[in-house]
Amino acid sequence: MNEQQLHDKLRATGLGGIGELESSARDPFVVVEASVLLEVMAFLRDDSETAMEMLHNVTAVQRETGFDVVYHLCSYSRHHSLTLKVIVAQPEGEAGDWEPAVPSVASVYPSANWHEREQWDLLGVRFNDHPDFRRIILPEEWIGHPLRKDYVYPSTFGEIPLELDAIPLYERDENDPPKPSEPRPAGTPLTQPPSEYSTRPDAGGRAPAPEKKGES
Amino acid sequence: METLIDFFTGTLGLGPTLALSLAYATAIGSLLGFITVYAMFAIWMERKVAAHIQQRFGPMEVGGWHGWAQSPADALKLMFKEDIIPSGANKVLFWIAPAIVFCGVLAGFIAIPFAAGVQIVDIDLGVFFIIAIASIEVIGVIMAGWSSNSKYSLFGAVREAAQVVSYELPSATALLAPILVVGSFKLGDFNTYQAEHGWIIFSNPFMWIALLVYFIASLAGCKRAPFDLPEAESELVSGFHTEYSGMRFSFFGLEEFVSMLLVSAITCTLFLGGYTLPFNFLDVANLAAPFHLLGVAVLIVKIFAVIFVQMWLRWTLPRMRVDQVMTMGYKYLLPWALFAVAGTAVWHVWMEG
Amino acid sequence: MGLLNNTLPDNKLVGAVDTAVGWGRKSSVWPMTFGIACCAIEMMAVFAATFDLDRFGAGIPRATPRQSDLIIVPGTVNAKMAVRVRRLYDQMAEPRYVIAMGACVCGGGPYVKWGYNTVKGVHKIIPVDIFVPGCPPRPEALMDGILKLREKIGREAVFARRNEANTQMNAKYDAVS
Amino acid sequence: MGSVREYFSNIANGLGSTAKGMAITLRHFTSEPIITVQYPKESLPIPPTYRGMHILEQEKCIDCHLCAKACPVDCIEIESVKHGRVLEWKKFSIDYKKCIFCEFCIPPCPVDCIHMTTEFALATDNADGMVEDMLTWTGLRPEDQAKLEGKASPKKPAAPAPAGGGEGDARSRVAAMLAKRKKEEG
Amino acid sequence: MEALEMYTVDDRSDVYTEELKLNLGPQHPSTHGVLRVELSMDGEIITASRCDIGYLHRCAEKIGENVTYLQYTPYTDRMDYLASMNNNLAWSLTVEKLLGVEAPERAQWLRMICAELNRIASHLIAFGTYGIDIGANTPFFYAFRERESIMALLERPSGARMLYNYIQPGGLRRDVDENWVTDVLAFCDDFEKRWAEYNTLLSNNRIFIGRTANIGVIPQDVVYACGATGPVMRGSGIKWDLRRDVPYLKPYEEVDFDVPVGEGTHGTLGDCWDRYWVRMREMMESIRIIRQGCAALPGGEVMEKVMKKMYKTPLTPEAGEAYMRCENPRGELGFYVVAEGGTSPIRCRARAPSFCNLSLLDSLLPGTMIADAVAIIGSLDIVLGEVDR
Repeated sequence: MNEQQLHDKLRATGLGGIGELESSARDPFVVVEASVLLEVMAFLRDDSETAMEMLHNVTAVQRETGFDVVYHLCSYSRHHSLTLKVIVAQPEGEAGDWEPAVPSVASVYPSANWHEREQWDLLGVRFNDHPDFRRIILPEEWIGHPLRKDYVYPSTFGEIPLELDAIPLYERDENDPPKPSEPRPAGTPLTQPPSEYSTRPDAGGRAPAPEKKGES
Repeated sequence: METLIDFFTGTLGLGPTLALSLAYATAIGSLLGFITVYAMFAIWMERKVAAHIQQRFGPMEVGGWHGWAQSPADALKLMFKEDIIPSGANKVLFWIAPAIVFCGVLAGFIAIPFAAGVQIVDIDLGVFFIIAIASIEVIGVIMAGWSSNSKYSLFGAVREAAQVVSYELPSATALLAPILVVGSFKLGDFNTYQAEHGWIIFSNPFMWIALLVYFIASLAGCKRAPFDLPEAESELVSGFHTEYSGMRFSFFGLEEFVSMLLVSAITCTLFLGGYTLPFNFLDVANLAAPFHLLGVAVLIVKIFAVIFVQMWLRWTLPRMRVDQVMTMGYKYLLPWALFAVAGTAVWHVWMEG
Repeated sequence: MGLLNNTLPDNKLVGAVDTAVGWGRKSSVWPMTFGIACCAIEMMAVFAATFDLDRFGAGIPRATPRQSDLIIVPGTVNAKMAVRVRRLYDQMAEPRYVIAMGACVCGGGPYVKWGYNTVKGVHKIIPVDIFVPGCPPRPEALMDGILKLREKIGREAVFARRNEANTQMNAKYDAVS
Repeated sequence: MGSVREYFSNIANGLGSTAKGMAITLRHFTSEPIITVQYPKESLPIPPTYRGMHILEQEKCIDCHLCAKACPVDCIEIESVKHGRVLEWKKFSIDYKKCIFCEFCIPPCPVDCIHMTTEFALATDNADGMVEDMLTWTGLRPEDQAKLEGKASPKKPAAPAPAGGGEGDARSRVAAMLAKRKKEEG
Repeated sequence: MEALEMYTVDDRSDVYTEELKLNLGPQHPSTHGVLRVELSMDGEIITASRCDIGYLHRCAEKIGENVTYLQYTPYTDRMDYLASMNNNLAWSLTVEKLLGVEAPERAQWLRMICAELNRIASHLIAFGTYGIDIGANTPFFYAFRERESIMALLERPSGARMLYNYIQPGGLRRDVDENWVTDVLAFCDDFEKRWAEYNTLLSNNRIFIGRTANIGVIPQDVVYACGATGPVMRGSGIKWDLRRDVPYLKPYEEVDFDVPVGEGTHGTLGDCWDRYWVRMREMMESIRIIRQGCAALPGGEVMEKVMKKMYKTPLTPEAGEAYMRCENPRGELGFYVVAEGGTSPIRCRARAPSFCNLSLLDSLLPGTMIADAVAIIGSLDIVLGEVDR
């Protein structure tokens, strides 16, 4: 079954909140409402015709207007696959550390458990009622979500220097021991300035504009 | 041993007690010297055998030809390593464990006859004395495992206790077969019997089963080849000697090779004709005084053949799991050992009868 | 130990002991089976048959830090792994040597610009004896590094690593572990 | 009965497979050739396309910084003063602490003056000893001064004095390789 | 008989036993890298296990957003560093799908041959280290002997021994030299003899079978539930291989090979031995593919002409996204790239097969012993560079 027939079957179920099939993209995808996501997933998995046995990949993408979470489903017995998208627009009010929330599909596809924990860990997308919701890759006490566009690179993690030209520990002299980085109070945005001799991307942690590097 | 005592009392004219103690001192001193030199050679041999099986060279650059000075270099380095006693460790047990392990195995060499007169004491219960003394080593290993306050070494020690204790049963039963044939426990009698009647291994077909069972049980006894569970390299990091470093660790390394020597010596003496050649070729047992030391050379050649088979097995077979080791010990080795002993008895009664 | 540390006069006898012990240590450097990333595969190739490290006596990789003299750090050390590397280094028995294998641990390597959680060079957390750059360095390059380390060990005095300067330097590291 | 048959088949299978395995290891022990390459004495043949240490043909270089821009880790630093067409070289260093030998700096060069040799032995013991300088001469050569003052430059062959580096270390080997490569082209 | 019952201790309520917390720590001979598994043990039996990964997290996806498309190829090498040719292939195909470009004919055939050679090298390491996990040290050295010849073969065209950066978007870095193909065929003939040797040494060894049969059994629904792919999926009897079912390279359609599947020869279907045996048979399938590939290798260009300029000015594909799945030795590696016109994508996600295969571990370990835990981790054949990215 190709994407179009899959989309018609989805529409046939009568569930609201299923958007148009975006067939112009290389991988046609269907935009789905966050509220109806679980039923759509359960239907796609249990229906004998679609038989989407495996959730191949869960990805969160940060765009200017907000986040969209992309689910790639694939069926091994029927040789077809489908992409679902949940778009979470960023309300104008919050800035900085706003965390989009999407229901977790770990109950339908257990493989989503680790994928969602990784998206939370790296991008800060919260998945509601997830069985075991904590960071998977970064250390527990890590501040911030690195893949955010406005992420500021930390200069130390606890005592460990993370900068290129940080002073090796054995060259530090006793009389001015390194100031332990005081823990950031919860809720305050991550704004500590990069230290002066860091070769980190310019202030604010924003990646340098591409034309500075590539264009000649 | 008697010749030494006569030498001290006769030529040097010392009192009997002084002569006795001097004789024992020289005998045990030479035994210790032989064992350390043997251990260094065996470690080098193991690395070369492993290397050539794996199509590489093994130690080459250290010392002259083919890296002969590799083991002395290891020993020298280990001597000057920092001796770490972990903070949470039980100091006394941690300190004494390697000594007990090494003494347990070393004591077994008292009863081994290297040549006609060359034996420290020909103990009446020779065979069972060696097996009993060699099991003291388990106490040392459990001490090491428990006292070094690390979970991996505790696992190693507990596995060691389960394995070695349960493998003494089949090894002792398997040794009953040659004892039946010779009729005495004294190791000296084994050599004299095999001088006249030829090697025990050829005396009856069941002896081959007894030899195989004893060989496998002895592998488990000295934690080698498929049974190296107590210091399983890939599971328990380094088993019971995880926390040992420097000279203490070298004792454990030495102990493994010395117990291999002890076990091979027993196999050769009981099954493969001690220091006698196959058809009593040169009648080595009762040669003239200086030449009877040829027996030592014969025994050492046989020992190194058995040790080569042990090394060869180590670099071929994977490791067994703890419960598989137990099932093999009780379900496979013990019944076959009993079968071999029964077979030998029936065979000899039927042959004499 | 204190007495022996710094009161040894430099004369023929002490010199001879230094060279003898130096030869012993040099010709039996036992590395640790410690693999982090791609350089660990090239380190395994050095132990394998084609580039046999056992020829220099360094062929028994010990699994525990207690019995190994040399820790080859092959692969990127990130913030979460740095504490473990530091603890491994502390657990090693004293005359211990470190080889930083690979560009990641020599000075950042491929993750030098955008790596937010990688330690740019393991010499920032443990004192390194020999740097072997390359991504990953050829097995021959690592053997070249090990040969240079052997020469360095051979020249060292017996108690060089136990004097005050070394212990103070290590004390400064306690902050991390 | 099944377990008794399985008991004996276990024994037969165990002994049989052990014997076959030991036969293989014995064959390797006795007859298989040893494949070790004894490194300091011999070395594996390295193909010419191997990505090792860089070489710079300084005369051709026009200081266009394209190779520095193409590097994903920015490990090439170039400093030179332009006097019209003549270049006064200050620094052309590659930081092998960062270089990942990905060969992206070779194709963009318009005059094709940077290449990768098969030199790999870069082990050193000081932390910033891994910044290798690729220049064979710094500042202005005599014929550059002559060109600057407009005089006809004397036609003596350029004798690039290899800067620094004893016999043993990587720089001198690279310089020797540069000379050999020039002989092949010339 | 009831006198006997008196002595057996039925209820262990008064017997005080304590759970032992064991750390199969980041530095452990058999965790295939820096994986930490927190085990709580009751004696030798594991009662609960929890994986702790992230010790080799190298910000691959953040770098993806800051580096141009061509410059990201060496970083894909370093994800699954045992099969870096397959990673390059997946990344190049994703970028080509994004740009709508097709690699030339000869490049596609050479890509298939190099990817299969790298698959054999990766399976050889899996075979060698699995032997060490179970305790047999010699197969590791024989496996590395073959791997050295493969690395020498792949070194000639690409220039590096392990992290090749050879397959780049649009084709290949450079063409292979003339007697490369004959050397590859010579390697294939020699490899078949060695392969038979491995089987007698390890695969059919009674102790090895005892250690791996009936251990770590993964039923098929758990495979789908946890998203395990590749040899782990085929070991449980699911006959699926992307190279045959969703051919992402044209040459895979013209080459005939079959997909080895676990049959439960020793013990139940889906145990460690089946996964190991699937990998061993896949090596022989790859040899068949390479032979047919070398026979049908067409001539011609190796790099797409329009893409040659990417070395000078970075590629700038127009806005869009692409998701491409390729069959890696460890499973299906998927790259999901979202581009918005710049020289580097705004999101570059790698779906790593080892990451999903490892999520199986927490459900497999409880109830086994440490020796089995080591065997199970070895049979999943995970690479931490890919798990943590």
